[in-house]
This record gives sequence, C-alpha cells and structure tokens, in this order.
Amino acid sequence: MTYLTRSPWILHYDASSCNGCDIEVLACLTPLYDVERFGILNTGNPKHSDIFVVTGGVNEQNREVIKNIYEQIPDPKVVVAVGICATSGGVFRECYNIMGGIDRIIPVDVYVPGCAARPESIIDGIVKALGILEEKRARMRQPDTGKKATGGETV
Amino acid sequence: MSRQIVMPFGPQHPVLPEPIHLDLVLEDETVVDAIPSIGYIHRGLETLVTKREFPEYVYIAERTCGICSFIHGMTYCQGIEQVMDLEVPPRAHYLRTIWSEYSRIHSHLLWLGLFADSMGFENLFMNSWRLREFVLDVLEETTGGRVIQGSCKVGGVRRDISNGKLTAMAADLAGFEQKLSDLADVFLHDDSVKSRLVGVGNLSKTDAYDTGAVGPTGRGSGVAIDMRMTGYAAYGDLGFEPVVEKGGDCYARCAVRVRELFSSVEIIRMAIERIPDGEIEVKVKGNPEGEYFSRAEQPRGELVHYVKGDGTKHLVRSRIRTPTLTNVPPLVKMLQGCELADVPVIVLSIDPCIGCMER
Amino acid sequence: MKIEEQTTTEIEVANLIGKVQAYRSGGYRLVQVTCSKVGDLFEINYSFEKDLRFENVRIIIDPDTEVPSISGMYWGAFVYENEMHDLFGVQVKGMNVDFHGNFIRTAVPYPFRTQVFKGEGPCHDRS
Amino acid sequence: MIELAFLIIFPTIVAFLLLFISRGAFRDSVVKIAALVIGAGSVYLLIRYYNQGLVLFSAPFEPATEIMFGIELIIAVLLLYLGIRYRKYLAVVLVLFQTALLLLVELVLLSDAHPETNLFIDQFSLIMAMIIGIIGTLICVYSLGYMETYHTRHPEVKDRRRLYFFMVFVFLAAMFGLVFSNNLLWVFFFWEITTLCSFILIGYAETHEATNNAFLALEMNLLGGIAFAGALIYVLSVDPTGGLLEIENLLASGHAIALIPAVLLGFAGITKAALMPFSSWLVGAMVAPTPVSALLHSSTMVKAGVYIIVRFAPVLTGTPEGLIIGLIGGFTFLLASAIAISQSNAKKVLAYSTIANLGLIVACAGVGTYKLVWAAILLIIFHAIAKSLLFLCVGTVEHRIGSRNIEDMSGLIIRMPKLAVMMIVGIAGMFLAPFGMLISKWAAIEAFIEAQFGLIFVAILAFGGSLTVFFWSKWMGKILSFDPNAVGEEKSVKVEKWLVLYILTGLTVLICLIFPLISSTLIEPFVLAVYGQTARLSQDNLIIMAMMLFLLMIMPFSMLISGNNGKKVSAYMGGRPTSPDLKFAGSMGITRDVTLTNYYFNDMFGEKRLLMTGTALCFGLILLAGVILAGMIL
Amino acid sequence: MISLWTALLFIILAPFIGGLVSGIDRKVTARMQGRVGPPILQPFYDVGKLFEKENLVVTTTQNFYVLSYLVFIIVSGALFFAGGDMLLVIFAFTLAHIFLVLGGYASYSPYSFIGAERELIQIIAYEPMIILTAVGMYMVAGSFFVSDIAASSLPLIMYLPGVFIGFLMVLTIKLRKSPFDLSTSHHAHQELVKGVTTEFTGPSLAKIEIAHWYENVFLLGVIFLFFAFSIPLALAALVIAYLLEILIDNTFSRVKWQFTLRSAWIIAGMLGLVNLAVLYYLAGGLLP
Repeated sequence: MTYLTRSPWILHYDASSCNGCDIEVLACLTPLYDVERFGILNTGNPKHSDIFVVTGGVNEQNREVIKNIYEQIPDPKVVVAVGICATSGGVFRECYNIMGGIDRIIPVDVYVPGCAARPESIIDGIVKALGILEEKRARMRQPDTGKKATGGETV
Repeated sequence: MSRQIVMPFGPQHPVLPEPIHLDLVLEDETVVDAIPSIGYIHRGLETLVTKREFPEYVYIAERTCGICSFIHGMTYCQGIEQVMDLEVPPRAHYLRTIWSEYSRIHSHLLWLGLFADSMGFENLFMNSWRLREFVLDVLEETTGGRVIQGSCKVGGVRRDISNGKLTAMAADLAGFEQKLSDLADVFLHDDSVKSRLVGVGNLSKTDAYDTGAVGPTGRGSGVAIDMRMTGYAAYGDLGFEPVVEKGGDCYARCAVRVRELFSSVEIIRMAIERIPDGEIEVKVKGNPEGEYFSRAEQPRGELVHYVKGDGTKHLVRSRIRTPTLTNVPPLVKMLQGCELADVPVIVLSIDPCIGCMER
Repeated sequence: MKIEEQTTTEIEVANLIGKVQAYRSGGYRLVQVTCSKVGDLFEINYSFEKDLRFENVRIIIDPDTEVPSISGMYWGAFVYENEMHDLFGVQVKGMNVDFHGNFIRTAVPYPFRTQVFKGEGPCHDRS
Repeated sequence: MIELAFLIIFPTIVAFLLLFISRGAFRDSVVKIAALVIGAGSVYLLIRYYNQGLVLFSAPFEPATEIMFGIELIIAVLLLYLGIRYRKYLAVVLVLFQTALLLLVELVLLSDAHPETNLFIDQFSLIMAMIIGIIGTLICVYSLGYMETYHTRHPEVKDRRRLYFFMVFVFLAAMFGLVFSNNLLWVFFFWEITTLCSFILIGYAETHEATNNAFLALEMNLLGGIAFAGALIYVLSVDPTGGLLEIENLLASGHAIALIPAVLLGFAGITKAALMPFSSWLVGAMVAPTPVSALLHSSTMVKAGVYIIVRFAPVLTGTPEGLIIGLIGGFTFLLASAIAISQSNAKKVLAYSTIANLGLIVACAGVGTYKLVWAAILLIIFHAIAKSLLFLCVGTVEHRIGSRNIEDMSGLIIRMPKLAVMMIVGIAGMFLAPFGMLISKWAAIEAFIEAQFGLIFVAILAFGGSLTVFFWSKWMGKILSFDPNAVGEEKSVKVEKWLVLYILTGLTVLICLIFPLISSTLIEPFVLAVYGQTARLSQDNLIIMAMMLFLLMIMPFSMLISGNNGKKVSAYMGGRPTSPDLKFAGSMGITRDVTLTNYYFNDMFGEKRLLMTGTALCFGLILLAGVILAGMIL
Repeated sequence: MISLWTALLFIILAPFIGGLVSGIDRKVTARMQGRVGPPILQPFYDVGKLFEKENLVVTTTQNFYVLSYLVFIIVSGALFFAGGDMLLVIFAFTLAHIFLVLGGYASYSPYSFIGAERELIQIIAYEPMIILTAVGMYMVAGSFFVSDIAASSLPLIMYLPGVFIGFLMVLTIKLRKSPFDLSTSHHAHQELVKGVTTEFTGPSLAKIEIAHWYENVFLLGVIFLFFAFSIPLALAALVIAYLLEILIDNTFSRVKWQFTLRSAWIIAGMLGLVNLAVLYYLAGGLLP
C-alpha cells in the first residue's frame, strides 16, 4: 500500500451544480462525517491535490476552467464526478447551456450518483477513487524506462 | 508608475464553494477595484418550463439551489396557486412555514460556518456545521431528503408530519436553542471575530436602497425588507417582525442572521403550537392562465418567482429573480477600498448563492 | 385568497424613464426587471415596491427596439439589464456598468430570443 | 611620504589634464591608465604600510596652507557667484559666514601656529585609501561608458564631460588628502573640496531640480563646514601654537580639551554623512549621474563624515554627547530603513539604505567602545563595496531598460541574467548571512549589549534590521521572479562596465571570505592602538560562516544535478485559463494581464511622515547636544 | 564548544519528532473541533504521498529555492543544537526563510507572490523579538552560545518572563497558527489559497513540510532553553506551550497583517524590551 491511499487530498470544484452536492461535499469535512480520519483534506489548490471532486454539469463558461484545473493537478490524479449532474447532466441535461456530464471534458474515474449525493456515498466514491489512484501510481512507475506516464487520460 | 496588482480571484477558490470570479485590482493590500464576473454555473433552467409540465417544474425550481431548495419550490407553487386561485389548506401552509424556517436555520448555520471560515476561524466553522446536522436530521426525518426535500407541490405539500413528531420536534428545539446561543455568543462577542467584522464592508442605508440590497444584506443596513411581512404561507397568522440592524457592516449582517436563527426557532415553535389539523393538499384542475410575481423570503433575501401561463400545461415564462442577483451591486460597492483579507469576508457577508443567482 | 395586490401598468417605451423617475422620487425600491418573450414581442416588466405595495410597469417592445437604461436612477439595475441583453439580445442604452455581452456567456447567443417555445424536443441537444 | 603626496597630487594632475581633453578615445585611455596607476599606488601603499601602525610625516606646512587658503578663497568667490546667479541667498549667507570664520582662522589665529606633523597614515587611513583607490577608480572607469550612454539618452543635457572627469579626479585627490591629513586645517580644506565636487556633480544635468538639489546639498554641507571651522577656532584658541591642530595630539589631549571640537566635528560629520535631519540632501543628490551617486554619495564622500566621527570615537565614547551622536545615528538607521520600504525608485532605496547604514556606523562610533569601532570600520568596508556594486548595477539596468523603478526590474533574471546575479550578490551582501553587512550588524549587536545604554541600540538594530530585510528581499524577489513577459536584453552593455561589475561582485564575495584577514591585519591593530584592546569574531563562527558561504555557492549546482526538474505548467489563476504570458480572461470579457507589484505600505512607512519624525527627533537631539556644548564652553 | 553529535542527532531525529508533533497537533485540533481527526502518523503519510507525486513547476528555479530553504533550515537548526552562536542561528534562519520567499516570488503567480510579500511581513514581525530573545539569554547566561546558555544554572524563565511571553507570541506566527498564519495556511482557505506555497507541488511541497518540522523542533528547542535548568520542567513547559498554541489556533479568527505587525512589534517592544531593561538596570548590568 502506498502513502497515496492514506493521504488523498481533494479539490472540489462546483461546475454548475445547484449547491446541493457542494454542501454535502463540504459536510464530509465537518464533525459528523470527518473525512480527515482517512487523511482526506480539502486543499483548494489543484497543485496540491490528488482527487478532483467535481459537482454539476459542464457549461459553456466553466469548460475551460475544469480543463485548466485538471491540468494543474499533478499525476497521479483521479476525477470523481459527484451527483447526477456531474455524471450525466441530470435534470439540467436539456438546458441550452449544459453540455452534459464531466466526462465530456476530462476523463472521469468514479461516478457518484444522487441528487443530491449523500455524504456517505461521496465518501464511498472517494474510497473507490483510492484504489484507482494506486493503480495509476503503479502504472506511472512502470513505464519509467520509456517515456513518462501521462496518468489519467487513458482511463 | 502605478503600483497595482491585478489578480484573478476565483472562479475556483477554496473560500468559495461556488464559482464567482472577481478581478481584483490591489494597491498593497487595498482593493482599488473589484469587477465581478458570473456565468460559471449558468444552466438556463428557466427554459425548462417548455419541457416540463407545470406541476413537474417544481423539481426544477427546487434544484435552482440546493441550500434553499424548499423555499424555491414553495415560491413557485405559491405563484401557480395564485394564478390558478387555489385555496391551499391551512395545515399545508403551516407545514410549509415549518420547513421554510428549518431551511432558513440550516442555511444560516451553513453560512455562519462558511463565514467563520472566511475569517480563518476553523473551529467555529466546524462547530457551526456540527449544529447544522441537527437541522438536516429533522429535514431528513420529515421529508426524506437532506438538502433537496421535494416535499412541496402545487396545491399543498406532499407529506404530513404527525402531531406526535411535531411535538417531539418542538421539544428538541430547546436543546438546540441552547447550543445556538453558545455559538451566537462567539459570533457576536468574540473580540477576534469582531475585529474582522466591525467596520468592514460598509453599506449605508441609502446605498443599500439604491443598489437594491435585500434580505440580511439590506436589513443589516437598516432597510426593513422582509417578504414574510406580506404574510404568505402561515406567516400572516403567526405575526412577524423583521430583524433589523443599523450597522451596515459585516458585523451587522452577521448579527441579523444570528438573530434570525432565534426568530426562526420561535416561528417554528409557534407554528407547531398552532398548527391546525386537516387536509394537506387540494386537487389541481386545469392549467394556469395569467401571471403572478410570487415573492417569498429566502434565507438570502427576497425571492421572486414570476410565472406566466397561457392556459396550457406548459408555462410561457418562469423567471426566477434570486436575492443574490440583487445583492451583487451592493457587493461591488462594499468591496471598494477594503483590504484583500476582507474580500472573502465581504463576499460571504451577502451570503452569495451563485447556484441561485445564475440559474 | 390573494397574498398581495399586484398592479400592472402598461406604458410606452418613451414614457419609461419618466415613470421610473416618478417611482424613484416616490421612494419605491426596484424589485426586479424581467423580460419575457410573448409571441414575437418582448414584454419587459419593471417591478417596484414600497411598504409592501407591489407595482409593475410593463413595456412591450419589438425585439430590435432599443430600451433606455434605468441604471441612472437605480444603480443596481445593471445586473438585470445586462442579463436581459445577454439572454434576450435586448439592446439597453446607457448602462452604468456595461458588460458588453459578457455578463452571462452562453453556448448559444441570446438563447431566450431563439428558443422554440412549446417545442417538444430538447431545446439544445448537444449529445 | 612620497606615496601619500603622489596619491594626492597625481589625480589632481590627471584632473587638469582631463579638463583639456575633449576627444573621447583619448580621454578613455587617460582615465583608464590613471585609474590603474592610482589603484596600483594604493595597493602599493597597503603593502608598504600595513604593518607599520601609525606613521606621521612632517609635510611643509606654510606653503601648502597658503595655497589651500588661496584655493578656498577662489572657491568661496565661485560659490558666491553661483549663489547669487541662482538666487540661493541662504547659500550665499552661509558661504559668507564660513569665509568669515576662515579668514579669522587664517589671518588672526593661525599667525603663531606651526603644526609639525601634517600627514599621517595608519591602518584606518589605509582602509579608506583602499576604498578610494580601488572602488573609486573602478567607478571612474565605469563612468566612461556610463556618461557616453547618458548623453545619448539625455540629449537635452549639455555634454560637460570634461568638467565631469575633472571634478571626479579632483574629488579622488581630495579624498586621499582628507584621509592622509593629520592637520585639521588640511582636513578642512579637503573637506570643502569634496563639498564643492558634490555640489557641482549633483548639478551636472543643469536642470531646475538638479540645481535645487545641488544647492540643498551645498547648504547642508556648509552648515557642517561652519561647525568644522568652529572646531578649528576652538582648537586654535585653546592652543595658539597649533599643536592641537594635529589630530593625533588632539586625540591624546583627552576629554577635557578634545570633546568640544570632537562634537563640532561630529556635527560636521553628521551633515556630510547625511544623517537625519540632513538626510534630504543625499536623497536629492540622486539626480546626479549614477556613478556620481556610487562614488560620492555612497562609497566614499559620505564616508568622510563617518571617517571623522570614527576618528574621534575615543573622545566621544562614554560621554553624553557621544551618546547623542550615537542616537542620531541609531534613529537615522531605524527610520531610513523604514522609509526605504515605501520607495520604489531603486536609487532612492539605495539612498535611504545608505543613509541608514551611515547612521548605523555613526551609532557605533558615537557610542564608541573598542568593539563598536571595530564593527564600524567593518561596516565601512562592506558597505562601500556592496553599495557601489548596487549603484552601478542600477545604473546599467537603467540604461538598458530605461527605468530605475524596481517594479520595472521584474524578471531581470531573464532579461539580464548576468547583471541580475550581480545585483543579487550586491543585495545579499547588504543584509543576508553570511555576507558582509550582516557580519558587521551582528558584531554591532554583540558590542552594543556591553556598552552603556546599549539596549536602546540593540533594540534599534533588532527592529531596523528586520526592516532592511523587508525592502531588500522584495527587491530581490522582483528581480528573481520569472516574469513570463521578460525577454533577454543584456547585449550591448560595454565591456568596461562588465569588467568593473565583475570586479566589484568578486570583491563583495571575496571580502566575506578574507575579512578575518583584513580584520587581523588592519582593523584589530588599529583598534588595539587606539583602545589598548580589540575585538574579533570567534573562530568557530568564522568557520561556520565560511561553510555557509560555501554552501550558498554550491547550492545553484543542485539544479544541474537533479535531472528531473518537473513538468512545467502555468501558474494557478483561480482556475482561469491563462496564456503563457500571464494574461487571463477577466471580467467583462476583457483579457487582462496579471500585474504584480511589491508592497510599499505608504500609510505605515510613508516617506513624508517618517522623515518628519526623524527630522524632529534628530534635530531635537542636536539641539540638546548644542545646549550641553554651550554649557561646556561657557 | 560546538558539538557535532547533537547536531547530527538533530538532523536525524528532528523530522520524526517534528512530524509526530504535527500529527499530535492535528489530532488535538480535531478533538477540539469535535472531530475524530487523522491518525497520529498522518503527517508522515502526507509527506510520503507528496514524494510519490509528480513535480509540477512554473519555473524550474523553484526547486532550487525549496532545496535551499530546507538545507538552511537544517543548517540553522543543527547549529542551534550543536550549541552554536544564537545570533548566527537566527541569521541562518532568516536566510532560509528568504529562500522560501524567493521561491514564492520566482513563480510570478499572484497568489504565491502575495504570499511571499506576507511571508516577508511575518519575518519583519517576528525577527526583532527573536533577536531580543537571544539578547535576553545573553544577558542572563553571559554568552550567545547555545551550549553556554543551556549549561547555565540560572533559571532563564525567572529573569525573562516578558521575553518568554513575547517569544510565545512570535511562536504563533512561526508555527503558522491562527490568528497569524497570513502567508500560507494548512487548511487552505481564505484569500490566498495556499499563499507562498501555492505553486509548489509534490516533492517540493514535501520538502517545505519537512523544513517546517525541522523549524518547529528548533523553535521548541528555544523554549527549552528558557527552562534548561530543569529537564522535567522544560519538557512540561514544551508540552504546555505547544498545547497553548493549539488552543490559540482554535479560539481566534485570523487577523490582518497590520495587526500582526503592530502587535508583534508592540509586544516585542513592551514585554521584551522592558523585561530586558529591568534586567539590565536592576541587576546592575550583566548578570555573570
């Protein structure tokens, strides 16, 4: 087991959610759920993060932002789409400004459904992500002889 | 040569759970100019009235915002009911009031936590959110959802709360109020908190009026606008006095919300006491024809749901004017000349709900 | 049972400024500005309130008519006017803070102007 | 003695030669050769005298004094003419007053005086001579290239380079004279010459501002001159034979006699060293071409002021007057350091930092225990080298990028990498361990603790020292930030400029390594001779410092060794998409540049407010000293 | 006078002690907030994790500054524990922080740039007090050498109560605790994201973290000096002082830089200087 799985730092970004999932993500940090028990911190800075937690669907203006943040997260990294909007666009799927789920823009590793996703399922999703994180780490090391691994893009 | 720093603040920023973007122009650490930019979570949900029949649209209205979702749903329903002249049973009105006030408490506690966080008081953040879980539990027990309740419908409410449960809820409130006053004490009387709030982000009463401030933002500056005074739902029966502070700074806005927490508890208590028995919904027949500006008091201020129907099952227009939208111009005013360290505090002092604002 | 009385006065675009000025001097606050597309015309509602008296001024315009800005009287009106411009393509003249179409950037320009009302299919299917 | 005379007379000859050379190439070679000769001369002087302690010479007194008197009168007439022409009547009055005092000295009091030893050399003079002979000449060479660019950049300024080089070499001669003279009357003559040089060179550009600032400098220096003349009168009235005119005799005569002239000379030193309340002239002097600032207003001329105070430190030590002079220095250090924070003009920052450091030296000399004098001399050396390097760097940068504003030096490490490194060395030399200035500050802290009322000075050093950290670091940070908009523009800097900068950079580093040697061969014997005991840093600390320096020098190689330096990504912009040149999509659809500027804290460290405080405070202290002095005389 | 052994011991042990202290800190903080909190060893996991991550940079020179920061923090700490000159230790310490600041400047990113400016403000806020602390120790123990101060039989705390309180105050700044963590923040909020460390990723960030551990051990060492006459008392004082810092961290909101600077200077001026002055004149000069 690598240290990665014991200290996943998350970055939360609200793509275009209704806030429901966002406050549940935040609620995970607070005394009742206290994810810091698992070493999970909400860093707020992509450059320090391992897990990118996105809520809400992609719209015109945040498309570039999500891409930019994703690029600024150092490898290995995992994307967790929280809530049905992030997964597929949800109730807003038909809105003129919504492109759909986060996977339209960046590769998503874990989908956490729910409207709003409950803190329990968010934590569950993050724990799922840890496994993937470790896999990516292993893959990043392997082809070290050749070119550098590029991490998440291939998933 | 100018000694200005131009930096982007947001859309992704740890202090803001939601994306708002400010271009900050600083001199040393003084904010010379702050230009807001929105649109990061604009979904365009108002157009969905053309896809959803008007009773279904409640779900969309509720998902305008995950924090005050109940009030959004209720305001929309209220608009349709007004257009269609539906007589909602009194028990439904009372239940709506109770859920509204629980939502308000949950929202204000959430805000208090974020606000504490914005001034770097992590412990207070944690404690506010811990207290909030109590409200979420009540909401979950009575509606089934923690943040999106889905318990309001056109013509009434979807589910009842048994009288036994109501009594239990009233009993629990006493303990809650005790914890609340401990928390309120820190927000209102702690020196280090006060040093970050008093005199920060001033908004005079005239400015508040000119820029269209509503809700606690306006009431913190002495503008007594509170839609609950119109007496929608059961507020008319319960009697209502708005909470007003005169300071006009972040402290006053914080104080308004803290005091509103107690007034909400009081309203819930009264509502539980006086709630009549009876039906919880009326049957809806026909389609809405006509228009109405349905107004309600959201935790952030006056919410306007404009509904316009033409007698078909689809509305012609739904327009949601959220309090955060009207509170943006005051925010721009407040930010000028503040310190960089005050920016998060001031931005949060209007309790921005970008999800609402951009729809 | 009505919660409150809401009155609506329909006026000409030319009279808008005078009317709004009257509200301003009467101590009313601006509640909101809404644009709606009714048929081929735009209906713009300006809502004012004083002491829980809710009054509504309405202008009905051609989509290409230029509307004068009321932000000179109500400073905060720019948010509504910019929004109106970005979503409906209504040209507003003389806004105090003009975002030049960047207030809300949308995937399709002026979505509310072009949307198909009463259409059954998704209004913007990008799948 | 011939070496001393040579160092005074040779630059004078060169100066007159340069006055008649208008051809650039010829002037270049003359200046370079002269610089080499003067530099070699001073090195020879060092080799010849470093181990001889104090050596006195009896130069011919009467003829030399008469020549000097004649020159002084000519200068007085010149200044009167200029003063009337520019309607600076304060200057006129001061010149008249000073001339009157001078006439009194020369015609009345001096009739019976026959000082015997008029020139001397000891380790302290040697150190000063080295500074003048090496750094001074380097700056002369540098100014060849600088002045050429200066005139192409400023076509509106009349080309008076003949006058410029004349004044510079006269100045070198005068400085040598000043540090070699044992006779106060001679010191006074050279003192006045440096004042004149400074006056003319500040006014070089002949703009309104330059003229005003030149007169400001003149007026303040004349005040000092008057005090100096007062000291002469006092000395001659105490001892009409003129024996006490000899510095060595005066120092030996003890507190009772020497204190009053020492305090008057201290006042003269304060004006020359531009301590508060007279700091404004030095800040104003920054209108002069940069080499002038480097030569006169940081490394040498202002050092004449502290030189005289350090000389008289044994007299001042332990007296209330000495403490007051020390306090003026201390407060100047604290406040000038604070003011430097609020400045963005590089030359002004350097000016305030110079004032601050001169203040510190005066604080050391005023309190004047043996340890402090040791520290003060160290400070003089380190400051002269690092500050002249910085001035010259700023001058070069200014000519390349067309601005002397620190904000415009953003990303200098990309634009002019070599120069940036030199500047970093210079800045580090000013405040960082294990470089020079910090060593002296450290020594000063240790020394102050044991001195009387030392706690005040320790506090001043603790607070002032941290302020210097602020303004130097932010400047350093600005230079080192990788401004993505920066492009290389280092080419076309002249070879001789590079050479001078290289030498000075080398010296800055070298001096940190060899200062124990300098201390043991020059400073310690001097302090020992004056006080009978001396100070030095502990051996352990020296080794550690050397190790730190070594570590600092090898650190940059760590970048080469570790192959994986990381993948490059754009800077964090709150998630906003950014282009490589740091533009971001701002509000209202405008693409904005990220601009980053340092903090200046005008509210807290504003020039005006602090200057007023400092002026009032130090003026009060001077008044106090004056009252005490008056009491003593009466 | 200088003992290489203790220095070596510091270099080897300090990261472990520092990491453990930081782990306990997080646990206690969590408990104060009514949470369970991370495992005690969490800081080690974090740093281990960071070393497993990719290094993203804005400019490669960042690596140099970070490494220098770490090296000079170690140098100053080692010098301290070797019993070296207190003032030299402080200067080396400042030098180390200048490297961190330069690292922040180097990337030319708004957040790290402003973080660097604020880090500088912090440096000027705490430096006078730290120097006065050294001076106070000198006045009591008669030497600037840590070895002599530690060997002094006089109870420093009795002579230097004001200096001690002043030092505790700047310790709050140094430990990056609320209300004074202006330039960077562990939980990453507020106006500056991560301040001066914003642009450092993976291994670089890990180095900064390790440097913090070294730094914390060094600072605790200074507290120890105040009580060096009695080891048990000193250990107790360390625990109490650190718990006090955690308590302060949890009971204050962050203040602004103006307040930080002013209060640090006023406390240094009032408590520190007055203490020293009293010591100086009551004791009739230096003690030994």
